[in-house]
Amino acid sequence: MKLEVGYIDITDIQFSDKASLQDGVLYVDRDAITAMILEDERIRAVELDIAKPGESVRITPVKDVIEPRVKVEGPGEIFPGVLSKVQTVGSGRTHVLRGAAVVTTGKIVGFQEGIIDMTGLGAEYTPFSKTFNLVANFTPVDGLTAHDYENALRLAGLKMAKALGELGREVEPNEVKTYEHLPVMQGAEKYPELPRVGYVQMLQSQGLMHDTYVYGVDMKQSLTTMISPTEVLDGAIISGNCVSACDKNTTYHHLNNPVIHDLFEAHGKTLNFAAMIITNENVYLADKERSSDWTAKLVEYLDLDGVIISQEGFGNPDTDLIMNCKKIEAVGTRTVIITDEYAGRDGTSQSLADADASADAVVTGGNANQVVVLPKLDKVIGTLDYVDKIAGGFENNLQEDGSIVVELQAITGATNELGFNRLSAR
Amino acid sequence: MVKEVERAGIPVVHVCTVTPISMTVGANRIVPAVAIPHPLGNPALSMEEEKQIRRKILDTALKALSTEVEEQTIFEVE
Amino acid sequence: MGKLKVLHYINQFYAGIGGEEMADVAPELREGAMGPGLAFNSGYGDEAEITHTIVCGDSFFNERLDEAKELILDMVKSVKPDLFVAGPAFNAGRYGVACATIAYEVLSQLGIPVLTGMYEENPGVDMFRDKLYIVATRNSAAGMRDAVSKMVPLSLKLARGETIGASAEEGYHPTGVRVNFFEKERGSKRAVKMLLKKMAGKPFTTEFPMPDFDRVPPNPAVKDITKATVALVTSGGIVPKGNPDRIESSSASKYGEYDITGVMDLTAETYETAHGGYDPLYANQDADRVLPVDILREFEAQGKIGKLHNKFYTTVGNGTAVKSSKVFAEEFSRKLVNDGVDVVILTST
Amino acid sequence: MSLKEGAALDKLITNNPLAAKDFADRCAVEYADVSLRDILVRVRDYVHKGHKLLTHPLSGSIKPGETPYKSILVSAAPGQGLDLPSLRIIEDSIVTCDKFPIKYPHIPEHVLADFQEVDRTLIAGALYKHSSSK
Repeated sequence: MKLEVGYIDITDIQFSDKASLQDGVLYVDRDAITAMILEDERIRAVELDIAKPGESVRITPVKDVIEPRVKVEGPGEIFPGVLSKVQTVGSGRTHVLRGAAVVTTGKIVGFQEGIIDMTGLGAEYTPFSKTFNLVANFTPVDGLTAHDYENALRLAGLKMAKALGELGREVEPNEVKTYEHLPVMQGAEKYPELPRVGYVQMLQSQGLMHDTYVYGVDMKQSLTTMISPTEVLDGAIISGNCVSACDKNTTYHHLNNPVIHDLFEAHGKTLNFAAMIITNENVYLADKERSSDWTAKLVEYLDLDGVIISQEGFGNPDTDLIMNCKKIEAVGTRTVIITDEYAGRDGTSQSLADADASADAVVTGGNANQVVVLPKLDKVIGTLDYVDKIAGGFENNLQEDGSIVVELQAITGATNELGFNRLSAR
Repeated sequence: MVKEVERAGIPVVHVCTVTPISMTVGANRIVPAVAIPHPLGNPALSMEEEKQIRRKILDTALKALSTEVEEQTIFEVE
Repeated sequence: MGKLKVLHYINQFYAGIGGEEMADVAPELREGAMGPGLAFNSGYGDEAEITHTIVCGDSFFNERLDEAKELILDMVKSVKPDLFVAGPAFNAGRYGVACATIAYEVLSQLGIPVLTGMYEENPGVDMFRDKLYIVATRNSAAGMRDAVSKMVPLSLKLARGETIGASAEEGYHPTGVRVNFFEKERGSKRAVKMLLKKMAGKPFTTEFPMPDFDRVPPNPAVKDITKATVALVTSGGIVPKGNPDRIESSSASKYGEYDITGVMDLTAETYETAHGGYDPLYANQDADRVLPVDILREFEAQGKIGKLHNKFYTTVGNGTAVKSSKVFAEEFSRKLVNDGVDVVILTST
Repeated sequence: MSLKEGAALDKLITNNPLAAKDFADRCAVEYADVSLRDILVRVRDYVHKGHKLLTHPLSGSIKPGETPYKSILVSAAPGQGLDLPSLRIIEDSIVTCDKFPIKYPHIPEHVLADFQEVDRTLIAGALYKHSSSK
C-alpha cells in the first residue's frame, strides 16, 4: 500500500464569510459549520471559537482533537466506516492541513477533563498549544443520554475536520511524503538484511468514554488484528476516549501516530517496518489473556525480530502492556514498550500497576502525578466548572489569583504513550 | 526482605503461600504454606489438626535449612 | 554574597600520602585544596572555593567506622562549610563506601548539602543511591575531568538549594525518585533507537528500570540444627495485642522488634496482626498461624532445635509489592548476626 | 443469550447501586455501601480464598480517588488453590489505589449519577459479551 501525503502548512486561522484556504490561512465560515453541526438534532447549540498559539486562552474540558485531512486520490474517504462507507483507505493521496486542529469541548458527564493552554507553563506540556485551533463548544438537547451525547460530539468533531480538510483538496502542498507498506513477502525480499520490525498498538476499549473505533468497529468487540500503517494516516482509527487526558490518544494522535512516522523514517535504512498490529484493552481479564495471546501469535507468525508496543490510558492497561511484552518476548521477539508513570506527586511511588523482568526496555512519557501551577489566562473556552472535577484537579484548586493547581494528568496529551512528546522521567 | 537476611550471611528459609512470589523476591530455600490469611494453619480444622500441619511445615523448614542448595529450591511439605 | 565555602573529603591516595600501605592513616584536617580539589576549585571559579580538605585512610574509615565518623563530623563542625564534597571515588570500593557513608552522615547529622561521585558498580552506589546524590563517573581516575565537570554545577545547585533536575540531565545515579524532564527527542524516536540497539545485542538504557530482580547466592546449610539458634521473622505483621508501636497496615515506616522470652503460645488475647494486606480474622484468632511460636517452643523442648531466639521481627510486607522493606531488613539482619542467630525462618502470608 | 441452568452465578462485588440493580439477574450481587478501596479489599479477600478475578479492578481510566464507585466480577466458587494472576493484579491494584488521595469528599448528586453510569457500562461490556460463554 502506497500513500502520498501532501502537507499544507497552516499559518493562521480566521472566521470569514466564505470558507477557503489561501496562502496558508484557513478561512472558516462560521455559519456554515454551525448549520452543519446542528443538522444533528441531538445537539441544541454550538459555539465556535478560535485559539491560536501564544494567545492567553484556556480550552477545557477537551473531548477530542482532530486534524483536518482530505482524501484526494485513491479508494475511500477520510474516517472510513464512520463518516463514509467502509472501504479500505491507505493508498493514493491525502492532503493534510498541518498545523490546524479541530478541538471539541462540552459537558458529557458531570466530571470531565482535558486542559489545553495556548500560553504559559501548561502550553509546554500539550502539543495543541502549537496548533491553530477551531474550537467547538457543544450543548446537547435536554434529556440526551451520555452515550448518545458522546456519539453526537464525536461525529460532529470528525465532520468539522472533514469539512476543513476539504478546503485543502486543490491546494498545492508545502511538502509531499510517500509512505509505502509492502506485502510481507515483498518486504522480506526487498530488505533481506534488515531486521523485521513491527508496531503493536494497544487501543483503549472499555466502555462509555473509554472506546476506540477502527473503521467504525468498537475495538472491544474485535480480536487482535492487523492494519496497514497507511490506513491509520487516513483516519481508520478514531478516538472515543474522553478519560485520562494526559495519556489518552486523541484522533489527532492517531492520524499523526509518531511511532508509525518514526518507523517509516527508519524503514529501508536501519529496519524493515514489516507490520502493524492493533489490539485492545478490555476490562475482562480473559479478554486480556486472549488478546495478548493473539498479539504474540501474530508477531511469531509474521517472523518479526522486534516490536514497539504502545499503551493507552491509566491503570489496567498496564496489565495488557506487561502481558503483551512478556508473551512477545517469550516467542523470541525483542520489545520496547512505551508507557507513562503514576509515581505519586513526590515521584517515590511504584510507577506502574504491573511489572515483569522481560520489560527491560521502557520509554516513558513522564510522571503524570507531577503538580503544575497554571496561571490565570484571559479567556476560557468551555468552562472552568469542571477544573475542580477533572482528573488531576484538586477540590478547591482554583486559587484566589485565578491560577489553578493540577497534576499533569489534567493536561491533554501531556504524557502521551505513543511517544508523541519529549517529556520523560528518570 | 529474605534476600537481605541471606546477604547478611544467615541461612534463611521462606515459608510462603505464594511460592512464585517467593521465587521472584529471591528466596533460595522455600517451603509452601497453606493459605494467605493463615499460612501455617487452617481454621477449618481442629486445633490439634492445625498444630499437626504446623509441625509438618516447620519440620520441612528445618530440613531445608539443613540441606545444601545451589539454586532456588522449593521443599514440598510431606 | 561571597564565595561558598566547600569542604572536600579525599582518601590517602588522592592526598599523595601513599597507596594501600598507608590506608590506615587517621582523619586529618588540612587547609586549602589538594589533589582533585584543585580541579574543583578551578571549576568553581568565583562561585565557591574549597577552603579545607579532610584526608582519611580507607582502611581507617571502614575498619574503625564509628571513630572515623565522629572525628570527621567534628572537623566538619569546626569548619562550618556551605557544602561538603567527597571523592570522586571512581571504582575504588572502600573509598566509594567511605565517601558515601561520610557524606550521608554530614547530610543527615548536620544538614549540610553534600555530593559525591563514583562508578556505577562501586558498592557505595547501591548502598546510598536512595539517600543522597551520587554523580556517575567513569571507572578510573582517567575520568576525573568529566567527573569534576558534572560535580561542580550539581554541587553548586545543591548548596544554593536550587531545584535538581532528572538524573539523566544532572548526571547522578538514579535515586529511585522519578523526576520529569524534557528529552532531546520525542518518545517514539527514542523507542525506535532503543529497539535497534536491543535487536543488535548492543547495550541500551531503559528509561524505567523494572523493580529489582537480583539474586543472592544461598548460604551453606546449618551443620547441626539441633544446636542452632533459630529466629522468627515475618512479613505477616504479627504484633503484641494493641499494636504498641503503631505499625501502619501498609507501607509501614518502621518494623517491629518484640521480645518473646517465656512466651509459649500466641493467643487472641496477646497477639494480633497489623497487616492490612489480608483478611486479619484468622491471624487475630491465633497468631501462631502466621508466626509459629507454639510449635517452635515444642521443638525447643524436644531438642529438635537449639533454641528459639528471644526476639522476633515483623513487617507488613506485601507479597507482591515491589517497594519493600529492604532497609528494615538490612538493619534487623545486622542485629540477628550480632545476636548470634544461626538460621532464620521467615514466614509470609 | 440464556444463562446456563443451575450454574452458579459469578459474584459482582460493588458499591454502585446502579450496577447492583441492573445486574441482579446476571450475577450474585454483593452490594455494600463502602469506599472504593474497601471494595478492592473485599475482592482481595475472595482471591485469597481461591476465587478468580474476572474483571480488572482498575477498570476505566478514571482514577481511584476521583470516582467513588467500583464494580468487580469474581468467579462463583473458589478454584483449586490460589490464582496467581488474580492475586498479583488485585494486590497491585490496591497499591495503585493508595497512590491516589480522595480528591472530592463532596460530590454533587448528578455527578455521582454519572460516575455510577460509567462504572456500570464498564462492567456491562464485560458481562454481556461473556455471559453466554466461558
